[in-house]
Amino acid sequence: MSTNGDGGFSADEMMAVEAARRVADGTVCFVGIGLPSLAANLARRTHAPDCVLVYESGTIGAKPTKLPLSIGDGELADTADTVVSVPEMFAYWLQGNRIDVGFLGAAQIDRHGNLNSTVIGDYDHPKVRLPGGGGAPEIATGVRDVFVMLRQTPRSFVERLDFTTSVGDRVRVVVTDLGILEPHDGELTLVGVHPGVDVEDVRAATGWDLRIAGDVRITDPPSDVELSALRTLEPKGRA
Amino acid sequence: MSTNGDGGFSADEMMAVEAARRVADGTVCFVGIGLPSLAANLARRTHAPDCVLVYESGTIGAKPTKLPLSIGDGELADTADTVVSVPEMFAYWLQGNRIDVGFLGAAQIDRHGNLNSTVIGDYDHPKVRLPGGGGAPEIATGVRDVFVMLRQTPRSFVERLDFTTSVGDRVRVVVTDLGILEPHDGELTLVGVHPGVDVEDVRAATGWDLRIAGDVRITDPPSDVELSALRTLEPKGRA
Amino acid sequence: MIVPLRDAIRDLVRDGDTVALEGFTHLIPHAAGHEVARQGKRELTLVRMTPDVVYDQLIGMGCARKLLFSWGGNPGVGSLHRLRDAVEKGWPSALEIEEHSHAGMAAAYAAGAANLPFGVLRGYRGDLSAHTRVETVTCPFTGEELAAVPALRPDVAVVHAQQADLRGNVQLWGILGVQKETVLAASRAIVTVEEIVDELQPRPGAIVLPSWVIDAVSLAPGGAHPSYSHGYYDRDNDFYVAWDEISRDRDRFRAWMQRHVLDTADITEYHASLAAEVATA
Amino acid sequence: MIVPLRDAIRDLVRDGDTVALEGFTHLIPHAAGHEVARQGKRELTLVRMTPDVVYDQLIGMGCARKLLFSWGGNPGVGSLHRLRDAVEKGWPSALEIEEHSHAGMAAAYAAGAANLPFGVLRGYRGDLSAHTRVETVTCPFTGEELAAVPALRPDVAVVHAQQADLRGNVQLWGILGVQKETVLAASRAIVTVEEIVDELQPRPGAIVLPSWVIDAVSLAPGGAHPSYSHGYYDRDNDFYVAWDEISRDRDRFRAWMQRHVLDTADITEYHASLAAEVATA
Repeated sequence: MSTNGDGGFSADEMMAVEAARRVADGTVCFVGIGLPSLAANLARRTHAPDCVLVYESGTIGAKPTKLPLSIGDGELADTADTVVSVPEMFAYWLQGNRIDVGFLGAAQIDRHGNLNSTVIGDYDHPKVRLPGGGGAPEIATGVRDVFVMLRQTPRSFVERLDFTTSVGDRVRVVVTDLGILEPHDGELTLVGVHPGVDVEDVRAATGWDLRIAGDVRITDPPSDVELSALRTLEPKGRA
Repeated sequence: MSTNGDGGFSADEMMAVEAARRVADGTVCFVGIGLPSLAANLARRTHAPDCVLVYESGTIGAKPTKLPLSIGDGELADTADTVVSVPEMFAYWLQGNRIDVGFLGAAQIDRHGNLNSTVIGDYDHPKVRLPGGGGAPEIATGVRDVFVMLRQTPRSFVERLDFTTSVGDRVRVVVTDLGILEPHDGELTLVGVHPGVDVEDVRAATGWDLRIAGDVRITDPPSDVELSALRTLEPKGRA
Repeated sequence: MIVPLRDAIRDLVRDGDTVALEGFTHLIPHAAGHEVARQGKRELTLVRMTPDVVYDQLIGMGCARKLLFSWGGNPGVGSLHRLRDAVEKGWPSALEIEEHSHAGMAAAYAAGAANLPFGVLRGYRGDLSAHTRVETVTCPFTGEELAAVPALRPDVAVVHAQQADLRGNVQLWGILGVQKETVLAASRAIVTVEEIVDELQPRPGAIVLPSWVIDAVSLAPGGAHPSYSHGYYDRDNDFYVAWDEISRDRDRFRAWMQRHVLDTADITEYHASLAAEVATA
Repeated sequence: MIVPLRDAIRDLVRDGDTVALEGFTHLIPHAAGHEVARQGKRELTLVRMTPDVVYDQLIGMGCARKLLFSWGGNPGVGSLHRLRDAVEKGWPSALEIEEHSHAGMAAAYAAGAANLPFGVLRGYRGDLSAHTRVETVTCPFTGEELAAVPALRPDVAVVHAQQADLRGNVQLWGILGVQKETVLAASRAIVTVEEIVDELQPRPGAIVLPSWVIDAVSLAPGGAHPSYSHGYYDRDNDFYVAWDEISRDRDRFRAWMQRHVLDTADITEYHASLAAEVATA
């Protein structure tokens, strides 16, 4: 797995740490599986012990001790404050505006933060049929703030999406393996790069003419505390 | 409390027994408080041990040992197969067509089985403001068969309702303290009288020109089994 | 988070608010209702599927401008005399009513909890549709016409529960009514509880309301009386019967409210006052 | 009421039916799905929010004509290769898809359970609305436009639960998913269970489905594998990873299905067959 320079941490770890740092204590997070789950759980294990993890499987206030492999792992229900049905989760909790932050990933993103997790190529004659939107379309419009986590390549950061699975109105930040993008006047703009990454690397990894902020800061590398918390959470084989 | 002749049973008891006799075993009954609850519980205690009592408070499969005074008595929840929320009860179970028989009472009924439990006099300037419809409007259209239980007087059996709380489309039988009415071609018709009651008594107690069936049978009086089951159910002071 | 009931009502219930003190025969928030009366809140729009004794009391004390309801009686006993007096004779003040069916109100609360502007149901046949806020929606797939009710979004939800933990998470069980929907539909939520425990032990049939959907939790043991709290105490059926007499007469009603509610400071004094009356009877 | 799974599938699932084998990562009815494959049911419209391995198997075996879904992947692993092969290359036969979002399907199941023709939600922004059955409804009170989805009313619901009692009442707990709505929305319902007990002991967080909303209950211990049954066994995460390899190749997939499903009589033989393979590996 790729690492940035010789920092002794992986790109995934840098992404998870940078996303976790943006979760304020007490935040109610709607969490999907993989990196978002890693980031949200890391936040809860470090600076945000009272952030609330909500998984779309219906578990509210889950406190997993290890990173779940699926959003439905039994430990999520065992450690939750309450478990509700999936229809209740989407109607009363997500649509009901009870969620502060929702994490999303995707196969493609455009400069406006619109995401594609549905199909590559034509919808009716797809080159690659992806799993689909799942909860994403209504997460993107139901939470207060959307955090996107996505590896940055010209094939994922595209001029035009093959399909718009979810809209970018509420995207506040995009954390990639290279840096940090935030919307300025509705267009994603590079505001930070990770240690060992040049602005030109990020520009080259972007399928559109990337807007660069006046002052691009360099991300703080993961602290020992963050890394050790992260590695107690990660299942064997990841990172 | 009135009794019919010297049968040694009250008019309420006759009504409850006659209604209970119409509950087939295994029937799912939506039950209100008072006489309907008495009738449904009596059926369960006698010939219909597998009839299912559903109270609008959310208790499904309640098995009370004594007659509840309110539809929300704790024993209903303690003895139920499951308790659901009130919105679920009305959406999934009543509107969802899961109920066979619904019992209704009222202050007024007309010849078509339409019922008034809302107001006497003008709605905006009522002579008597009654409690209102509660579950009745959707019980009347959500269950397969509506059983009405109502004491028969010219003031309750009226030519024209002051207010239509629920419609009579699904009314299959009206059990009164005098006899039994069933709809023939959409008009309630006297098909039975209780012991000691004359057809003329019933006609005199009806506010419209009552249609009488060709063969008006005489109701079997409550059996000893029915009466003893009934009296173990009834709280002190009733009947 | 966990505050005295007096402070919760003072800070979260404002004159003119739409307030839903919910409870479907079980866990009726009487203690909170009494505190609303003590603080003399006015011009309230009271919302409840089954307004019973506590709403009879608030209406008789002139706290309400409007009542939105689906069944207004004294369960198992008869009429609510203060409600009738207000509707029929405008005493102590005129009371506007908006009447619905149980199914309609349940759908309206669920729509409010789901942040939808209306609820859909098969219902409202009969005369009520001519006297309340119900419209028709047409199914875009089948062309069927259904009833639509406006979502209920109270300013304040008030419910009673068995337990809260030290962080303000609430657990209630037994008959659940429409309490979860009421809390989630409202802008502000007050929960009174029988007891506060270190940690909630999950119970069969229980629902949990996390602290972050609640604005205030207040300890009020016996706070549902004359209603009941499943697992704590039974329904005081005799009180409901007695209320029929107490509430029939305006002066007797007012004297009762003065003695047992206005002249008591909280739920503890209320229960002591009732006990003293029985003792001297 | 309580019948062998073979009989339940034979009598209640017909070629051409719309069948929802539901389960949201937990309690996925694999044993029932395998029996559908053994009996070679054809032309099915398969409905599920999260079709995963069991639907990959049924699609690869040519049982399905259409798939109605909202997320079709191998959770935590990647793609479903049999689903992709059917959609991208029409193997073994063309598969029509009707795609929704989770929120849309949840609303559609709830509408079906409530006997409403459509569900309402705030959603379906983006391109999907141009490719699926979603319409607009206007709030008659506010004028707001919302999304409407057609109610889901499957011919058959199939779910897995932990327990049934001798009368066929079912209890399930842990992650509840959309199983109650699926059963109540369907014309016929089959429930497989881990065990049959004399009497159900109420559990925290459990839901109960009374026997009178279910057509058949069948004993299938281990019937959720590779999914899990909360309180009975854990999710076989390694199997989901292994499935990625097994399902990539058409011949390897068919050989696997032949050995472990078609050549086994029931859930017990299926587990024995998997164990034997591990032993000889």
